[in-house]
Amino acid sequence: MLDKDGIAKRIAKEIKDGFYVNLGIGIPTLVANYIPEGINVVLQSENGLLGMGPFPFEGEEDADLINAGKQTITTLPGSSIFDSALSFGMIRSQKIDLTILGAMEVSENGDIANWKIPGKMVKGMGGAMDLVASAKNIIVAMQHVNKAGESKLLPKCTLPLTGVNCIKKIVTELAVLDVLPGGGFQLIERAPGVSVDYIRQATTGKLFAEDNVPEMIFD
Amino acid sequence: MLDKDGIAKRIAKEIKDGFYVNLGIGIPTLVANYIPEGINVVLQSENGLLGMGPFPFEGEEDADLINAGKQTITTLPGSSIFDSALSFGMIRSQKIDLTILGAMEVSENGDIANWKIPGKMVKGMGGAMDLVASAKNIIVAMQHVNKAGESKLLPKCTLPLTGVNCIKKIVTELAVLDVLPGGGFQLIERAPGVSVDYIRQATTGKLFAEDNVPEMIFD
Amino acid sequence: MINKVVSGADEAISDIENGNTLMLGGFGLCGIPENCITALVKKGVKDLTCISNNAGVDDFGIGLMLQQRQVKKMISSYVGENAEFERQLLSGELEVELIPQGTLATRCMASGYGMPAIFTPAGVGTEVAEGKEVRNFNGKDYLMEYAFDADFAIVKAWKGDTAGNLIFRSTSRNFNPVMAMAGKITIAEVEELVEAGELDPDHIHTPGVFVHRIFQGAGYEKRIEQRTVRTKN
Amino acid sequence: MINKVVSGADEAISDIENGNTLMLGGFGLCGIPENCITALVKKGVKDLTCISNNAGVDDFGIGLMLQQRQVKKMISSYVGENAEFERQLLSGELEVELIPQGTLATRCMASGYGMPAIFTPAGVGTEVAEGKEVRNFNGKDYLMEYAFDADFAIVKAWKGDTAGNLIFRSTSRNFNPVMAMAGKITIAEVEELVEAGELDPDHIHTPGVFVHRIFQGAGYEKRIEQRTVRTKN
Repeated sequence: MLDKDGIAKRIAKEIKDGFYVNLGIGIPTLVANYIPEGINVVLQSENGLLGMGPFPFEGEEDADLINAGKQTITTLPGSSIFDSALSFGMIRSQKIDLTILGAMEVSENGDIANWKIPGKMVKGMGGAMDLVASAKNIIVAMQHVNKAGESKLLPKCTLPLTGVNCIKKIVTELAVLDVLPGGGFQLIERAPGVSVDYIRQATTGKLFAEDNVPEMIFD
Repeated sequence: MLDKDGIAKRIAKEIKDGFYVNLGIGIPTLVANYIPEGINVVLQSENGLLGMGPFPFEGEEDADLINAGKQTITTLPGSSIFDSALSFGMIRSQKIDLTILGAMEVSENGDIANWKIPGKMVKGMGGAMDLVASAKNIIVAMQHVNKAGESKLLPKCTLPLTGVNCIKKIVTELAVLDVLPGGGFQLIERAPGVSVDYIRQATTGKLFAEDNVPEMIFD
Repeated sequence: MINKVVSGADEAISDIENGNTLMLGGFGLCGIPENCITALVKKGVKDLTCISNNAGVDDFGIGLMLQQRQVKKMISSYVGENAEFERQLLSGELEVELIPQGTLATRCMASGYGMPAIFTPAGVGTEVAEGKEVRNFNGKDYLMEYAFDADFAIVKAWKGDTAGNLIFRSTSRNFNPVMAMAGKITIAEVEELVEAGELDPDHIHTPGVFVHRIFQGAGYEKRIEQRTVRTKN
Repeated sequence: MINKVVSGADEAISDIENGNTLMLGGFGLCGIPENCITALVKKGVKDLTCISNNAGVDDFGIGLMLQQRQVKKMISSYVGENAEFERQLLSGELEVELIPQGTLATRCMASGYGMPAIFTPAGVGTEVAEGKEVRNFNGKDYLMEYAFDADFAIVKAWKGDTAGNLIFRSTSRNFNPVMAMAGKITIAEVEELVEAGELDPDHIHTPGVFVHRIFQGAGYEKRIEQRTVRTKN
């Protein structure tokens, strides 16, 4: 079973050389720490930056330079700044190769719910609806089950949707799963020491698994 | 009867302090020479410039700095450069207070034709259709009659239209005329020495004239 | 050149009235018009509709206007950092309309570009789509979203000149340029105001034609919302 | 950072094929991609559809491609400066689609912004409106115009860096940034190519994400179409 950094580390393997990537808040942010050596990646922050760097050194914070999570950050050589409309323009025109974000629920047909729980204070969708509606490749990073022990991989989302038919891949503490074009979750890899049966029990949506589903390999 | 500079000079009196103005090719370009002292005006060139200045001094031409007529120009202090989309964005959102352009024909209801003569090589409408469709205030600078001696102020345009119901005012070598909201040309001023009858003969469209139409006054 | 300079925030916002719709630039607390917000609180104008990506924090930004119950309605994409906001929302004192961030930005831009409506796929198939026209282009569904209509846009820039030209600094640019284009009246406060001619025309982000009033602000706090750092080793 | 540098114009355009649709930046002869045009003439690729505000002059710019009969169709707003163009048009060798200049620019922008269509009042009530959807917003009619779909966009910038970021100079900016956003593949030639990190991120007009290939051009003629001057007295 993976911890959050393990999930981030596994997702980082999906990033290819030359990718422009948008990382959501939470586990997705951690992915930046595990991008393999020699892979050139540009991180987009949807508040208006391409070429996001690491956090600043103490004392070098700049109030004018933050990411979409409102954290102080830095820029890397070759970065560019733009306004919010152009930022979502490049998202909408699919110039961003990969979006990684968290979710409360994902359904068999790739629907995602991650912004609203009825009865709770709604904070807003931020840029999530724009990202999931436009990105050509979306990976969800999340826990396989919620705090109540219920599966977050469902036949149909129960929470208000963020986007429909958009999620392609899910990485959890238990597994890597693809969302099949015809519906259903295809088990691609198991976390070290986790059995297919265990994953099946934690997955309420339809799960497809080949005979010998490999364990994840970390270098 | 006015010459081209006279028409330009008369139109210049319509420009108010603080106006952003777009000047078309031909007589409209001459208007810039007659903007009264103490009137602050910013000239827009739709290829992407606010704050257009006069032609450069000989030897100081810059191939990268031209107006919409492809002429070498200069910028004034406070000018700004932008791309073609933003240029027409500000035109469309009516940030430009006044557009002055030439015409082949204007109709009683403010339609304008100025881009195409059937049977002749068509060069294109350039930015004229955008300008006339969006500007809140448009003045046409033109000769009252064409080379064949036919009126250019008509009940209905005979040439392909550039825009409909958009022209508010016309200044010719003979007169200043307003296009009435209900249709028809209201004679506002006569050129020095030109009679109302003469103007009426040169105007095929419906002409309204009060009893004592004043002569134009130039300072 | 046309001079857009006013004496300060009080003069700049003097004709904002109860019930007006305001756009306010900024992302979180980054790039917000601090001086104008202070002046709005002082003026005590009420029943405002505020279009702004966020609603500030309890004691800064739009949060200061919320404290004084000056806001009737917020139109935002994310409002999570404000307890007073939550209290007013749950008690029914405050109305909120949540909009996808890209839709918010593009509806501002549409206004500045004179486009009455735009198409975006954001929100298709969700409750955001309720009551909206859905249109299919090339096999993909889009929502038609309308341009915003705001009485005033209030933005914060880094530098500006007397002709109203604006230059923004780093990610404090965010919503400021698209809102600057979209106000019936646009008010810009800047950290440094210079004479027309001192800014390079090629570097200007917002041409002066969009800005009606400009002034040099004072005492910028530029509060950091999430101070995240690493340590040198 | 991702490196977008190619060796030169020949490599940059090597996969452009007969029948492709190209966007070409520039306004008149100002800001045109001279090196790529030379390379396209050399390559001899044919049956091109060219989206460009103008068609060059007889012996420069797109005029050079017209001379070689490489262009099947021009999509422009104004094509008045070119006798060979007129000859081919009248003889039926060349097809031309004339579009209002703002519509042309906005259809490029729409593509870059991922908006399948936009609304503009330009051309309402004229022959430009024929066959197009007219829609009324707030009492005013607008035409619905579609985003362009171009195989390649070829632009010219002043400075660029290895990450593909572009800065334009003066009015040679014109259509270049909106086309740079709109190509399936975008090729940029620049007068000066620098290392990533040498350009101020706040000054970049076109972020590198839109640019797929970049190279430093050579031998720019930058011909002036209408040399207008005044004399010192």
